[in-house]
Amino acid sequence: MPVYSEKVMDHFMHPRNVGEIENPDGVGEVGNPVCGDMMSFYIKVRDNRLADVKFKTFGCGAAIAVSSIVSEMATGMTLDEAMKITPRLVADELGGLPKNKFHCSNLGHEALQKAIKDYRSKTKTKGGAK
Amino acid sequence: MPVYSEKVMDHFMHPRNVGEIENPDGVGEVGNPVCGDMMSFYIKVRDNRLADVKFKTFGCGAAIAVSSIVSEMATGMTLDEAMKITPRLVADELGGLPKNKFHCSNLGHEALQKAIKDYRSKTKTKGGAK
Amino acid sequence: MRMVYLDNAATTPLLPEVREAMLPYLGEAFGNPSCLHDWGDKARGAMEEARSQVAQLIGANAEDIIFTGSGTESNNFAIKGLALAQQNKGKHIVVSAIEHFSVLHSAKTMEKLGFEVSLVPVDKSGVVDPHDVEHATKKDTILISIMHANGEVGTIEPIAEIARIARKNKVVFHTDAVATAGTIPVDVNELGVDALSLSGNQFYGPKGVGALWVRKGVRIMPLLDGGVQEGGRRAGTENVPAIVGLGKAAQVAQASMPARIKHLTQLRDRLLTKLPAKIDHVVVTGHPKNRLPGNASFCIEFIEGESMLMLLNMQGVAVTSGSACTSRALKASHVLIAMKLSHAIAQGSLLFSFGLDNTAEDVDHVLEVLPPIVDRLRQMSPLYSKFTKQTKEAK
Amino acid sequence: MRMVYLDNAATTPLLPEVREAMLPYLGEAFGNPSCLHDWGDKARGAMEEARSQVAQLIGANAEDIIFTGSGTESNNFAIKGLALAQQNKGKHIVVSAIEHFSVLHSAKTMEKLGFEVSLVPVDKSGVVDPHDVEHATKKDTILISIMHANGEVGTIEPIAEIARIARKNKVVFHTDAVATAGTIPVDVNELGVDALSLSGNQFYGPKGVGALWVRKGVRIMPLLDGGVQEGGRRAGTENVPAIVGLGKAAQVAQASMPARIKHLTQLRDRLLTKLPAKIDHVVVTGHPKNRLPGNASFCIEFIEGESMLMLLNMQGVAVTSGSACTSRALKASHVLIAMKLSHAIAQGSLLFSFGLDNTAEDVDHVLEVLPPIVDRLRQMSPLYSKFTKQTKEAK
Ligand SMILES: Cc1ncc(COP(=O)(O)O)c(C=O)c1O
Ligand SMILES: Cc1ncc(COP(=O)(O)O)c(C=O)c1O
Repeated sequence: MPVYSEKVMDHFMHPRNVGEIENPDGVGEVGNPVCGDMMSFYIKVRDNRLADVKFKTFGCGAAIAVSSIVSEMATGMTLDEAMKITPRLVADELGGLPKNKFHCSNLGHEALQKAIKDYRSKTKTKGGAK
Repeated sequence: MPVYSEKVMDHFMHPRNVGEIENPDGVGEVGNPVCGDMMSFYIKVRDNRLADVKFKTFGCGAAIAVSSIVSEMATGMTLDEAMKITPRLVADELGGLPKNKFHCSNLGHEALQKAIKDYRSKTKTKGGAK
Repeated sequence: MRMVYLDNAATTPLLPEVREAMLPYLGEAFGNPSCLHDWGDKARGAMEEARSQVAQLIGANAEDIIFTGSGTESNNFAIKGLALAQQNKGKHIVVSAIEHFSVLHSAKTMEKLGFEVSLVPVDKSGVVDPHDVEHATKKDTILISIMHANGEVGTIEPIAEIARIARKNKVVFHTDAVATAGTIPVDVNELGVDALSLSGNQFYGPKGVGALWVRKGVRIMPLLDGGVQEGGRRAGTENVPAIVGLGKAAQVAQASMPARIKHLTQLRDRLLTKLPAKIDHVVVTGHPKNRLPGNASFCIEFIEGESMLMLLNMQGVAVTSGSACTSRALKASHVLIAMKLSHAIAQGSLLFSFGLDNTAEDVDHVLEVLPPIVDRLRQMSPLYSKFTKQTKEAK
Repeated sequence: MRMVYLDNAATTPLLPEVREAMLPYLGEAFGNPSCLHDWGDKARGAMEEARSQVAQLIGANAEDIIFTGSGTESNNFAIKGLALAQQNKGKHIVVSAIEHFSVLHSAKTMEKLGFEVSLVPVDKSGVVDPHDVEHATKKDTILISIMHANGEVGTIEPIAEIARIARKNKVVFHTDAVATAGTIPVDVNELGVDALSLSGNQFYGPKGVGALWVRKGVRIMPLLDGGVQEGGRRAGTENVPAIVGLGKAAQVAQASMPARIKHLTQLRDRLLTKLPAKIDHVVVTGHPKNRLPGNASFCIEFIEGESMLMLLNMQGVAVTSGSACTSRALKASHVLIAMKLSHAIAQGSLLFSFGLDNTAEDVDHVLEVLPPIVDRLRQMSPLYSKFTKQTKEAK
């Protein structure tokens, strides 16, 4: 097996928040099959906080664990807090990631940020936050 | 051990005709320490035949066995017969020699021929065969 | 838990009789074959017997077998050593796009040294078309290297036909037979090649040993310079126990090859036919017929290989995947891409490679544990949800 | 017949505990360390433990150890790989005249590829003068390689001093420690080198495995291209059992080094002092003090090595000789010639290399059986008869 931490294995085996949100407030998609990892994040926003975060991921164990932990970390955060989640933070939260998995699979924060930006751009055009 | 035939081993372990001849009729020396083999052949001639052949050899097992068998083959031969001993004949008589030993160590015939030539050149100057 | 090893393409276990044959050389018979005393003699004798055994396996003369440290070394030696030895005639090398990296990357190194390399394509089944090789061959072509079979998708290449082209053009022809020697019949003269690589750990012999056969009269430059071992063509104290093991493995392989092929083909065909019946959207990769007896390779659509492999491992099943994440090179298998599969599909590759110890129950175990794993990962997959939505919309 | 193995410089037997450590990896734990399943994990774990053990032996970081297939491969890798990686800075290489052929011939290969090679001489004891290295070093020197000790004559070189010169000149410095690692203390930082070769079969580890340590930050080109094993620096399925054995041998060597050195030094000194007392016209070769603990090397004048070696073998004694006839290259030892010994004397070389199993009785056995052999061959030797005649005449 790849040299994954216990936490990575736990999130890979029991990923939290898998799924889609019907009528999401924002959606973010990153990655591509060339690299081998693709993630779609779906968010529900209430009072400028992430009330619900769900994801779907195509990818290796690391990609799935990253998606899962990002969804868990982000849930309940304000949008600004969530925008500050970095790959380093994600990897630390997971107890580390193998070197060769760091870049390609550690895309969860990007997908989340994309979803938040999607939400923000929509609310801007609608003219006001929920 | 080098891949020597039984015959080579026999002649190496029990070399025939080792030694020098006092007042030899001919002496032949070949080889040098760079190559690793040196042979000195001493002959006694009676009625145009090799009545006695002795040798001293510095060298590997093959060189010693070659010297020994050449001395054995040559003893009793006429000088002309002895001059016809070739490296191939020597190697065959020994049941073969390892490839890398063929050239450098298979110098017995040369030493013998040199001794015969030495004898012939001396008798020429003295003006007649024994 | 039932433990099922289905990764025999990565490496095979040692046969007990091979291990037995090796043990004396890990014990009292530890001599160095170059040495001129009894210890050396014993080691040298055993090594030469092994050389004959390996030669027999491939219909060759023992003196033309050069022992190496791996299949990879054999391939590096062949590509670099043959190219350098023929460079006065030209600097062009032809290899297929699906060669093992030990061939492809060696060719790349030769490019850096001023050689030119042409990659011959393959069709959807991974087959090299001999005409393409002929097409790629130029006046200054000095070396063609096409593998006998690809270990990843199992496809067996038309080596004898390609050899005829090489011979017609007077080009030295090497084949990487690492995936075939000891597994299916390999005869250097029937194949008509000039050089051939093989490796011990692919047919129940030891790791750390391979061989390169080079036809008498074909020149090759050493890759490992130093002492005069292996006729001056491969320096270094010989790995006697491993060489002895390789010889024994070759002998056993030759004797039991028909039975082995029959056994492996049954297992392979069972999985090849039953898996696509159990799981939708599965692509069988490689040639449907001309394939290695133990090779059942697939791409499972919409999901990625490493995650399947990890979940299979949790169920005691050991397989491999040519997907980016497992290769550590983080690229989808160059073999599958050369076969024109999309990256998304190539990422879902799974290779089941059967060995002598496997049984029909092992196949059935896979058929039982894999479908729920695929389901689970597809439920997580954005590609799968897109696909199902599109299908619904299409209806 | 008493069997006395005194050729430990050629290869050593496996320690029983090393063999024990290897056996599981010749059995059930046969996995390929690159594979992402339990079999692969087990093999990888064992390999990484071995890497730590080898690193500890030489005071290095585990991640800087690259496993190879032999000392010869390590040396080829070092010379070729380091030179090619530094070639943008220059193309000049400095090596000593008494390096092992795996270094010398690799340097020769680099010459063919357009590099320039300088050979540094040695003195009569085989010692490299650091000033000569400094002298040979030029602006475009990119690599210096001087062996830690010469296995044939036992001389230990002043590596730390040479390393200072290399560092001052910003030149990468490699040392061939095949004859020393596991035998005497070797610490890469105390030595101050940038790269270091070692080999398993020199210190009671297995054949078929070596290592190259390369200091972090020093660039090296792979010798074996292919997969991403060993961090992409040495491709090929790893020889796990041999690697595990190397690790174990390193661990045991480190723990028992002082006792081993003491034991070997006693045996060596016994032979070094007693043999010349028993046989006339014997030259002790190598440095009188700074020499490998198990190395007692001589030249016996007026006779040739192979014939001595064969007759010793008949008496159960296994030794080696650097004579032309034993080398198969048909040249007298380049080491002895570099030490300014005449060809005639160099042809009479005999190397006794002691190992852990040897005893004082083994030395006494040699002292008993060798003199009659020498007598017998001298009686046959034209060189000896010339010498005795001259001596008589001189009187
Ligand atoms: C076709 C082929 N060639 C070469 C190799 C390299 O062999 P090794 O890793 O034993 O060096 C492999 C390995 O699986 C292979 O399948
Ligand atoms: C100093 C030195 N370097 C390199 C080697 C080569 O080692 P191997 O033959 O194990 O490849 C030897 C072998 O004895 C040696 O003594």
